Amino acid sequence: MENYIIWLLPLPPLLSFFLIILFTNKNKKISHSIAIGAAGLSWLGSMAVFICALGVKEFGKHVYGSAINWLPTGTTWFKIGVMIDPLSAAVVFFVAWTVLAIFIYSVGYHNFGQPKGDHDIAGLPPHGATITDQHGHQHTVPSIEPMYSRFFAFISLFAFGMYTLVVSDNLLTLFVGWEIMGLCSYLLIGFWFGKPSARNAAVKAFMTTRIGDVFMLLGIAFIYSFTGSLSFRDIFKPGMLQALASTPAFFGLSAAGIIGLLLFIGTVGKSAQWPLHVWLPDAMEGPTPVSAMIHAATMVSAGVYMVIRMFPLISAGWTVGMPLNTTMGVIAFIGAFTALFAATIAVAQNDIKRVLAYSTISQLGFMIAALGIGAYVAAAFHLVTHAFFKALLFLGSGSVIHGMEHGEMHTGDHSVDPQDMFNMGGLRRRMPITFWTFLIGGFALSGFPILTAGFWSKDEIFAEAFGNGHMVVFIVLAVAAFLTAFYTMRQITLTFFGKPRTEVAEHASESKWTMTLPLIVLAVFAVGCGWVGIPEKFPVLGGILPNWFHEFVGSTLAEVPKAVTFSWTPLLTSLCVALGGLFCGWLAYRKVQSPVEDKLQIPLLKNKYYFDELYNFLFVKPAGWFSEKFAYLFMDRTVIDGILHSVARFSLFLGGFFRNKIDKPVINEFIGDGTGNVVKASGSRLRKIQAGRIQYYMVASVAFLVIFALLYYYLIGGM
Amino acid sequence: MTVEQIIFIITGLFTLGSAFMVVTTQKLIQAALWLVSALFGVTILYAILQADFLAVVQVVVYIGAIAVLFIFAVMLTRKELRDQGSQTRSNWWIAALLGALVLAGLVFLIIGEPAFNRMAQAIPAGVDTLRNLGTALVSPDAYVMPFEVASVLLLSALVGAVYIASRKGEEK
Amino acid sequence: MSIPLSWYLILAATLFCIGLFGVLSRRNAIAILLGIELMLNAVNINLVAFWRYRDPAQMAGQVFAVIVFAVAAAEVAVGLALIISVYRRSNTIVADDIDLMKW
Amino acid sequence: MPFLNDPINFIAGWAHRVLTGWGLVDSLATIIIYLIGTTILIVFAMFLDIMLVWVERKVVARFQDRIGPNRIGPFGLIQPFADIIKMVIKEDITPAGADRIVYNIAPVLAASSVIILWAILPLASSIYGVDLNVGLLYIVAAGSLGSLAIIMAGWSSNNKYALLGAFRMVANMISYEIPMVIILLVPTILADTMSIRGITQAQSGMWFAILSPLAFIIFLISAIAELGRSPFDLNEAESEIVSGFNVEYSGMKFGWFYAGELLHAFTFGGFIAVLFFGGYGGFFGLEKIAFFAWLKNPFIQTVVFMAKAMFGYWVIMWIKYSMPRIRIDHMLAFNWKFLTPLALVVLVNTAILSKVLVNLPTWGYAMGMFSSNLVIGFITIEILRAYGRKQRKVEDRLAAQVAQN
Repeated sequence: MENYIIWLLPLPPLLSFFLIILFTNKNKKISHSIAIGAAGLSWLGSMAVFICALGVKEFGKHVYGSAINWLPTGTTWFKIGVMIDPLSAAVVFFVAWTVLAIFIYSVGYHNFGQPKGDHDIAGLPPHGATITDQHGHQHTVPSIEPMYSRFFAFISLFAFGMYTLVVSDNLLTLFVGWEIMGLCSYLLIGFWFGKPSARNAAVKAFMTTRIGDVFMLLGIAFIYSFTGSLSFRDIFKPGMLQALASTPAFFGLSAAGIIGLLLFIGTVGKSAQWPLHVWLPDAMEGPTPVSAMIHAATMVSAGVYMVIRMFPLISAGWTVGMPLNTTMGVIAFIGAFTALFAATIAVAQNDIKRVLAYSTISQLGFMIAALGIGAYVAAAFHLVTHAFFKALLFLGSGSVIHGMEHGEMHTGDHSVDPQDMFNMGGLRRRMPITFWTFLIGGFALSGFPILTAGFWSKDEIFAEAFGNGHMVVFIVLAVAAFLTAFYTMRQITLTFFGKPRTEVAEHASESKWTMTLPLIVLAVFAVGCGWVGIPEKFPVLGGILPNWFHEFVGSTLAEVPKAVTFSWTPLLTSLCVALGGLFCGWLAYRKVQSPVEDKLQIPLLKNKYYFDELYNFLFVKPAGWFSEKFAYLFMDRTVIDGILHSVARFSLFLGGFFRNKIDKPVINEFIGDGTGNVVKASGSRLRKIQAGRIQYYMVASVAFLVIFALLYYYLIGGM
Repeated sequence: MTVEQIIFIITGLFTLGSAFMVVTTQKLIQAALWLVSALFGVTILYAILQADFLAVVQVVVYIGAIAVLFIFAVMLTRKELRDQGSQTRSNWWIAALLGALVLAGLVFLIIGEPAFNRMAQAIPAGVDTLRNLGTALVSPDAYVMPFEVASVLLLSALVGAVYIASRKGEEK
Repeated sequence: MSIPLSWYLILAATLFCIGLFGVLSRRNAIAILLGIELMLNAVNINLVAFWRYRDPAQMAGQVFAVIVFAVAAAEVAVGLALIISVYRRSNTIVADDIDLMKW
Repeated sequence: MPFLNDPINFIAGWAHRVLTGWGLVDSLATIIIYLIGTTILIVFAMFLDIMLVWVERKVVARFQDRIGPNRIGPFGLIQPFADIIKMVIKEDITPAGADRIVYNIAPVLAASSVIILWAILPLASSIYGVDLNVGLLYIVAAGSLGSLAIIMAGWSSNNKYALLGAFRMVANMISYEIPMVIILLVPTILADTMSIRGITQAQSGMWFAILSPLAFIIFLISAIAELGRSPFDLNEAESEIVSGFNVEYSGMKFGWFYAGELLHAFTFGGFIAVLFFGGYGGFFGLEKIAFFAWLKNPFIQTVVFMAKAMFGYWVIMWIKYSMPRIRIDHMLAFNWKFLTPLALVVLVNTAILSKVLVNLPTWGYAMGMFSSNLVIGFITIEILRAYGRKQRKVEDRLAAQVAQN
């Protein structure tokens, strides 16, 4: 039964998408009921599958799944199907929770239940509505999003894409889900398409991820041409992997290496790794639930999920302890570099969401790096915990922004940027629930020891990197982790501690329950989900709870990886960087009142190492020049237009010739008019016969009858 | 010349004379009534031919229904009851010529065929022609198909006549 | 029993030709239908006469006569309905004046 | 005694012998005897007709609580002859603009369309004009001649009331011919013949009125409509169209119409007797007992037939003098929406049951037929009641609306 329930997991969001788009888009309440109901159904199915999977012994060897024949390819069939193995079970678990939480959160975020805005137009964020209370006072209150139903339709489709991707048992449907998410990210980042920045961000996200997707498609094509199948189960057969690993391809890499590299470029795009990281910070232009959706629950997780999924291929021919092969080396390098690189940028950002965006890039770099050094389970573990606490942080930041906007409404001061952390401060009193949950999320991100989930997953990465001797990666990641704790504490300090720095922050207020409830739920997971993966050798705590996650997810691989030997060095490092970072962050920013006092507002970091400008100079400008000068002016206007014009002139001449010399005299006058005239003349003479008088006809027919009878009798009958 | 022949000749002359009046009389109502008289002559011919059923049906259908319908139609299609002008076309002589030609040809053919000089045999005793006719009309071996088709034809004629003659749709 | 078949046939032929003359010479559409009725009756006389003079046990002649009755009734019903309809529209039943279909 | 047992053939045989003795050829003698027989039959019918004038006037007087003719002759029996004299000596008017020939033929045709019915009416087992095997259709054919006569009268009078009366009459007759033809098939099925004598003989054991009372009632109604008598006397309708088709006729020409109508009514009484009450016979097998053998005597049978016919005639008169006239649209609706469907149902019922019950004894057959008719009648009445209730409700609502406004 579980084999078939899986098919149904992606279905409700899709149905919800079509229902809302086609039928209910006028009614906001029905629309969000449908969307949340669909997300709830998928959540229910996911939990059912997950719980069933928990009950199966050695689940990695007895996965759920079914497949159908889809496309005949010669004598065989191209099969598509669904599969839930331990890895996808873990992923589907966090996807279901975060998606449901984000859906519910969106109801509050888009001000459901508030009046329609005074000047709101579709395509721009709502500006607020003026109401008059019973005492006659005028208040400005938040107004409902004009494209409310459309938003729920899009995120439903987004959820459909993610579920499809997770339950796929082959690269093709995975890619389909992948691309649907690409489309949805475009639609949702550009949800407020009235803002030029949102438009540009949407295009940028779409174009940047496209680069990765093209390479990924190449990888898929390569793998299909090599193996004749896209099904994971076929590809990951030991014999097949062996063959892939031993077949040399280009650049001195094996086929497996090339394929792994190509697919990894897809991940680089999707999960915003250097050098394709530039779209993700800009994607903050979308509504905050979308940011949470993209950066926590679905899109970037999908990239990491895919590369984890393809780990057997990437690591084909490699075993623990061996030096990394080229592909893994590249992956480890990019992951570690991105982790550090993004963390440094995050330190200098003032926008509350941008800090989180760079932190996401950085954390994804952690996972990629972990995978690159072969720490399969650690990468998956960090993926899960990160999804929870990052979703929590984004939703929390959305709540903060919402609170700030509320303050703006109250004061009527619209010059204050509600996302700038230097305009905040002291919000812990105004927004206690948001503060506590945000604090939990931030500590989890920083890896606050013992309590939070982030500590355990990050610690595992450190342990793996140290235990397997990848010291460069270990050190880089440690620095990155320190920076992470630092900028997290900077953010929390600037936002919640101290005194309100603006009047707006003074009047900020706590959000509604639809927004805080998901925060609380996610906070629980941000704390609790780390405890399923405590290493067994860990002092004091180890062994109280079994290292369930390691065994469960590890069983996905043909050869269950051994837990790394316990060592104090990474643990102490982890403790130091986390606590140290937090402490430094608090110390440095508890007195800071304005950006001027911030010592870290270095232009290089502030401007993200000038990557946008670099890309602009390297790619956008030349492309613009090329299309303007070469394609338009030379190719199009001169060459192609010239050819076309001469063809047209020739045709004109030819047409004139035919018309004047052949068509007019011969066909028109002789054949056309001549036939007509002949017919007309004969008709006008013959029409007298048709008198319309019945008796003429009768007389004529009887007369002919008589004549023919006489003829017959005398000519034939008489013989 | 036997009595039967005399009766036949009288009936025939009566029929043909009435028919001639039908096509020549100037008053249409009288033409219709002459038609009744001609049809009555035909009825007598049926009786002489011992086709009792047809004789009676001739009266019921032709005189009782068709002739009455004609009279109705004549009355309904004029503004005053009197007829005006000639009822005959100017080139009636062509029609007369054609009719005479056809008649001459037919008579020539009939007289030239010796088989047509036969006399009727007495209907054998025990042959109930009425019962035979009834059986033939509804027997699947015989004429049930034409009979049913004819009844469908009558139904469609009924519907069609009602539709055509109804005033609906003409009211402005 | 003493009447030859040819008498009936000649009578029927004459009746038919009178009807034909009526159809071809009358101006009034109803009169044309009257002529048609005469022609149909002539046909019926032939049918019944052949039935009587060939084999009275074979009912084909009478059956066909019955069907001719039905056809005649249908024809008169529809024909007269058409004529009345035409009269309502164009106020005439002179066949030569009803020439909408000419040329 | 041959004369007493078969008077007609006895006299005919005697006359034939006389004529051939005079030297006439055989066939000519036969024709002369037929002509004489026809004349006698017509004279008998006309004499009866004259007496019917007296009967009619007496009965209507009694219905209207009067005495009726009583001055001339015993019980006023000579009164009709006085009427005839009056009519004959009246001025015979032909209106200006009338179609003279048609105008004069019409009354003759009207009377003769009735008289030809007597050709097939069997007065006794051996006294009848002709035994046609299509007798029942002959009744219908004669009826259509009657309608032709009325049209001729109405049209040729050059009078709009006359023409209106003729139109109404034709609508009436043509409509009611349909249930009549349908219901005439019921006796045909029951007797397995269309011959009037055959139908009479088939009823020697059981009257068809008992086997199919509904058929009898339908035939009675459509016969009255065919006669054009009240409540279906729309062709005359003195209060509306003066006197209908015969408004221009005077003197003996009117007399022919009048006589024709009376004789027509009596003739239909006779047909009711023949078709549904056993005609000259129908003693439920009584005549088979030796003691009642005298019932088979032709003179006795004639008396029995006349008595039954007179009863039918009396019923028709009863209805005529008790019922008001109904409107023409009601009359047509009654025919097309009620009588014709009912006649079809009765016909189908009879056709099926006569095959189903064929093996039962006479009393079982009769019981089955009778009870099936009762069931159909009950259902019909229930349907009518429901329809009436609905109609009354609609009318009440309309009345309420009118009252409100």
